[in-house]
Amino acid sequence: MKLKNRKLSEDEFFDLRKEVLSQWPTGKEVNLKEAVDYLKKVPDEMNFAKKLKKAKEEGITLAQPRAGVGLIDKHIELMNFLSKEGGADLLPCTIDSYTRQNRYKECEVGIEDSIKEGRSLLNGFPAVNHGVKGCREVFEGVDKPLQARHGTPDSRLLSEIIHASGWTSNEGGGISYNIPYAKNVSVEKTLYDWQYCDRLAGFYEEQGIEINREPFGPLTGTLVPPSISNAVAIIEGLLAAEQGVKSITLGYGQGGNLNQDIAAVKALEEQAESYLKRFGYKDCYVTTVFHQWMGGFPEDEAKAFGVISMGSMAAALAGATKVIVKTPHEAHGIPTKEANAAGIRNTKMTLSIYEGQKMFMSRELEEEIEIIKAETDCIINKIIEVGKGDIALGTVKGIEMGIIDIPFGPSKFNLGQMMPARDNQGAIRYLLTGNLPFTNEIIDYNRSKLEERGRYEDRKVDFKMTIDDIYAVSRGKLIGRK
Amino acid sequence: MKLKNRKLSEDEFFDLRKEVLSQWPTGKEVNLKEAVDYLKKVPDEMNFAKKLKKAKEEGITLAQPRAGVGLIDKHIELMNFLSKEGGADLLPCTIDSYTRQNRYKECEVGIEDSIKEGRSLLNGFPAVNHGVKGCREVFEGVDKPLQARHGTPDSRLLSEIIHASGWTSNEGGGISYNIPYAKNVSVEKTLYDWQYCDRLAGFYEEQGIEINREPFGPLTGTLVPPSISNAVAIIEGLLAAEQGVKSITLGYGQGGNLNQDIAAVKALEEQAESYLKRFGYKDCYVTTVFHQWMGGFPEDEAKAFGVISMGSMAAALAGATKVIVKTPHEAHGIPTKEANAAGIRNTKMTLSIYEGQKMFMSRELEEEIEIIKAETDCIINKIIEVGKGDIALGTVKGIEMGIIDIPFGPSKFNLGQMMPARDNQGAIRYLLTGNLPFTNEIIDYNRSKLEERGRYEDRKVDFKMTIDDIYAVSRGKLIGRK
Amino acid sequence: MQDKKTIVLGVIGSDCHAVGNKILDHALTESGFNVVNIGVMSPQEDFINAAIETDADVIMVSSLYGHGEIDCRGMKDKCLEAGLEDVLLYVGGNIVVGKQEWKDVKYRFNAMGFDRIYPPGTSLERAVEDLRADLYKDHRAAV
Amino acid sequence: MQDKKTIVLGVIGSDCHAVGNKILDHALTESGFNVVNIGVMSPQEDFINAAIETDADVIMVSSLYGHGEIDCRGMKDKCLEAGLEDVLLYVGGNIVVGKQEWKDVKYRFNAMGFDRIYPPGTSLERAVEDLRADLYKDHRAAV
Ligand code: B12
Ligand code: B12
Repeated sequence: MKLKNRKLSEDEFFDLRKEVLSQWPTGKEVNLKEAVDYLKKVPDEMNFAKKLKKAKEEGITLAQPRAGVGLIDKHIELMNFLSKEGGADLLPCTIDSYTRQNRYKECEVGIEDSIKEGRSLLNGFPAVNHGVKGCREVFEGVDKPLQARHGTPDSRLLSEIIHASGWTSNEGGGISYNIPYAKNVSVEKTLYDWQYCDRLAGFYEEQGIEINREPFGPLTGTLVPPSISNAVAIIEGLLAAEQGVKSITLGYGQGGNLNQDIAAVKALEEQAESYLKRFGYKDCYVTTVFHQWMGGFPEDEAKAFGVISMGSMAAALAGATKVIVKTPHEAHGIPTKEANAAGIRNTKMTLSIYEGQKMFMSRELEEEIEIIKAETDCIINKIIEVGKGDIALGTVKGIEMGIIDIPFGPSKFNLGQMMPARDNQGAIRYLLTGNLPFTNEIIDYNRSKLEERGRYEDRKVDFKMTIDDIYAVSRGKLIGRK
Repeated sequence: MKLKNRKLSEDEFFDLRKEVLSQWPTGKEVNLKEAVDYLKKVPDEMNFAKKLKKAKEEGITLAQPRAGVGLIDKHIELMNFLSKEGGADLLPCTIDSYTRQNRYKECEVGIEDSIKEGRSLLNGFPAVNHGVKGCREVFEGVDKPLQARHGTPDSRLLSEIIHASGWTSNEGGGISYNIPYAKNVSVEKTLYDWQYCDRLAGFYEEQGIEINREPFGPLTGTLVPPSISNAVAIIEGLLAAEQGVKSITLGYGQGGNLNQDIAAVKALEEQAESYLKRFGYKDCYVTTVFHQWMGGFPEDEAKAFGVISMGSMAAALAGATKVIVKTPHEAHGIPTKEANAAGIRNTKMTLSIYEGQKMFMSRELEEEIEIIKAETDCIINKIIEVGKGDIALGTVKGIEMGIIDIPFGPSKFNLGQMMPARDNQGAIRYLLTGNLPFTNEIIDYNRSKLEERGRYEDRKVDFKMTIDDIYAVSRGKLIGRK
Repeated sequence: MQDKKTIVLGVIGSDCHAVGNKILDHALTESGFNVVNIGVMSPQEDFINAAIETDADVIMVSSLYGHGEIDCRGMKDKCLEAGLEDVLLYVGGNIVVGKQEWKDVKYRFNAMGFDRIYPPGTSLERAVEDLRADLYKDHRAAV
Repeated sequence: MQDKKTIVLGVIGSDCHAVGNKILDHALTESGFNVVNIGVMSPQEDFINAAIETDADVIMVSSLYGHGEIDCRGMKDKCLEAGLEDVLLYVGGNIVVGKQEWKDVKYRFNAMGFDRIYPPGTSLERAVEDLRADLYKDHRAAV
């Protein structure tokens, strides 16, 4: 493995491919030629990339839930329920945690036990074990485009199987599916493995089949400052583009301050376009995804609905192409299909009220966009610098150095010296910048915003603030006031 | 009865009072002197006017439900449930429909039947029948300020009883509790009767007791253009101020277009202040109330929660002093106390997320404020003109002439020639202006906004649009597209 | 062409909800019925008098505000007394207080002599269909 | 002053939820306990080895992601085998798949040998109180 940010040659790709497909017996089911033929027959309205493009052109925001259970028939039932009773516009297949760790043997046990006990013991759909046959059964049993949503550091085999099965979108990326989801996996390794997944999508693109790729925007979902997640999203977008990916959906997890949330989505879209152009990727189509609140949820369902609607509104007003939907069961556990559908209906109601309504430009919005862009530029430029122009190498080094530092990231490769907190309006700011390559101006700006809150609450600006902020939403507030 | 917009003299007031108190036996229970003593002992946090003032100063939005049942103990239980389980900041006593028609005998039957059947057969709390004794029992049994909310054309006796019982706020007004709520009651009569209610509040003010008065903002709750409801609110505010009312809460019912909703609240507050000043009422304290969507609701509770949150968010961003809360049962019937509390919790969650966040000024917001103000000025100035400077007389004449014309108002005194519809962004515009005294510019502006939608949908701009718009929200959309 | 059937339309009791009434009027008229709209806040007597005067085929009662159950009591008897045994009695809106089991509600109003009882959220198409089915034996369109 | 008690803290199985773990670490340390945090994605063995090495008084298992029931099976037996019969076993987080009846969940984990089982949304104060009650007979503060 020699990581470098350049498109894998066909030889390299097909070499790696042999090994990948042998990781589990179902790998044998993947026949690229046959898959291309299969995908060519997928109608436009079942293609994820095309549906996103259409939505963006029409200026509407689509709703997509998260959901997945262990068995094929149950999963199909679940998907159709969410489509019909919920009104989902796009469907997910949330993959179980064993598959995410490539522990397919344990999946096998989980599948068997689920059959025996008549309830899903797996927290998602084990797509690799079900293979192309099973995954096509799902695809052919539903009426909306499908995407795999997981959190898998090495999802090469998974990607092979899902795309060959007509699932035209794959979530993840070498940073976003590592730092928040893994402990011991090196960044070099995940970047390399995700190059493969991107190359696979790029390969299909070369055959005229549009495959959508979506870096996981919210990261740890916990007080992530927009410039951190935007920088990661843009970097992963650039890495994907290098491998030939054309349909790129960049994500952002709601922070809670409306002005900041809208600024973040606007900054993300604009900067992504401009970086793609700067690096010469000309025909990429960028869409955006807004994640409803990704941190700890309130237990009360009425309050949870408030948090859900609030996310839908922000998504609509920001003009995001799609929104990922939470459910009233979020604080408790994996939702029933009814709770999941209720979350979608709530979301769709809010989205359709705000259909066609956008947040208008104000001085404050402009300012927030500027600060997010400035911070993001600092990060990305430094990553390029330490990578000596290679953004993949720069990322490996940059994470080590703390140029990218993800709050509460479980990975041992994450520096963990950055600490966020909310300012007096609830916007997420940098409490400690750790090794983030910010200018003094930016550091002072963040500090002064937090000092303002400190004065208002008559408290010290310290880690206690962060902790209080982490709990706040689940306790019915945005800001963890003293 | 000779209506005139001038403060009732003490003689006139006490003359009328004799007759008022004799309308039902409980009238005898009201002793103004004793009531003043009672009210002087009401602690600040139980005074409606003071709590509103404090909220406005702190920049927060309070949540108030609607609720009322027939029997005293059940009503106290309900109030405490909404305060404790819902987190209501202010409490209501929604008055039943017989009391609203001064049909106290039927109330008596309703109370007896409710006792017999063990469930409330009345759709609200019959405060007059329960008298000062019963109403004080309620007041002393709850922990938040109380307001009567009703829809009573002649609420003079009701007002006497509730204020003497420690309820420090009264909703209603001579236009807003007539046109949407009555069929045959003359405007002259209701204006006159509401002068009495205002004079009563003014009397208490003279004794150093702050009583809050709130004209009913949303009127018929159905596609009311902001300038209509703002004009009515401001006029009722001026009429109240003349009678000595100092704490005035002006209301607006959510339309659904965020920009228009926020503009409406801002225009309302600013114009009210400036009209009050213009007419020499100097020490009034104006607060605002935002009503969550007042039209037909979706039946699905998940969707209803979406509509509810959307209203809370607009209220918070508009900086309204309080928001009136709907419930997930709205489309079905009077809510259970659990559903009501759930509506409040949902609202409070959304409000606290947006606490301290306001909508920033944009060119579009400025423009919308300007158009609402211009329309409102046309109406109010014409009312003053036809009243030859007397705004009470002008109102009577103005309604007759259609200078004020409330869509779908059941009153036979309402002209009913104005017709509203939504524009392409969902803002409520004038489809037919009837006899509204608008400039050609305003008429053209409204027309062009609707023509834009007509072109977009390729349809005629006509009453079919209005009908489709009326159903839209209950069907999960804001705009009733073709 | 069949002859136009006449419907007396109104909102019963002290109920001021006017929007549905105005739309029903509009829609039924558009569907070819002769609509006699007595409007909101109408006592039972006004429905019955209007039905007699106009030789109506159907009385459509709306009740939204929750007192419907009280307001509709005895209406069928009054119709019978007035010789309106052939006039159909429809009721719809939010006819009881609160969100109740629909089966029970329907049962209670059936027992009170109503021919058709509609839950909240009933579409106009549904009402028009039922009217046609009830009024024209061959179920053909009204006009 | 009583001696500091030692707690082994970690998130079991393939579970990557790190936020609660970091906060528990911080809060328990602040409350005067000696915290040995083995972090996320920890197999049963890591908990047990850490407990042996540090002579721990309590093992606090977190499970958030839904596979807690599978991941915790047999843990008590392994503790006994390792001679940790006196070490208390706590578990908390979102320990089962979905929103289930808490009574049943508690019963199942009790049967698996856990001493204290916490539902979603448990406050840190509650956990600290229980620790003090279980570890110090006189229920006094830990420091
Ligand atoms: C943030 C989050 C994430 C982040 C985690 C980032 C990170 N690395 O930490 C991301 C987005 C990566 C994520 C991923 C996943 N998540 Co997640 N996640 C959440 C969420 C929203 C908040 C968790 C959190 O940080 N809360 C804040 C902290 C402070 O609270 P806490 O974690 O609950 O811990 C406190 C208490 O539980 C208690 N406690 C915890 N353990 C113990 C132990 C003892 C002994 C005691 C006394 C107390 C105690 O004290 C802690 C501190 O106060 C929850 C739902 C929720 N709670 O709202 C879902 C949730 C935990 N996740 C869930 C799932 C399923 C997943 C995924 C498997 C799949 C998916 N749907 O994407 C993956 C996990 C992959 C994996 N291998 O683990 C489910 C679990 C379902 C279930 N149990 O039925 C939840 C409940 C959401 C849901 N309803 O579906 N998740
Ligand atoms: C707008 C509204 C108001 C406006 C009415 C303005 C006006 N003058 O028209 C205002 C704000 C003034 C108002 C006042 C009150 N309202 Co109101 N109001 C509503 C609301 C939100 C919408 C009603 C509406 O216009 N819908 C749109 C129209 C098109 O639909 P519709 O009225 O349902 O009519 C359609 C169908 O029902 C059907 N239909 C109706 N009748 C019939 C008959 C037949 C035979 C058929 C086939 C079909 C049919 O066809 C109609 C056209 O499509 C409803 C709740 C809801 N539905 O969301 C509450 C609601 C009807 N109101 C209610 C109440 C209690 C009141 C008040 C008593 C007290 C209060 N809480 O303020 C007062 C009434 C005072 C009085 N004396 O009547 C309750 C009734 C409770 C119950 N039944 O248990 C409701 C259900 C709200 C609630 N959940 O509490 N209200």
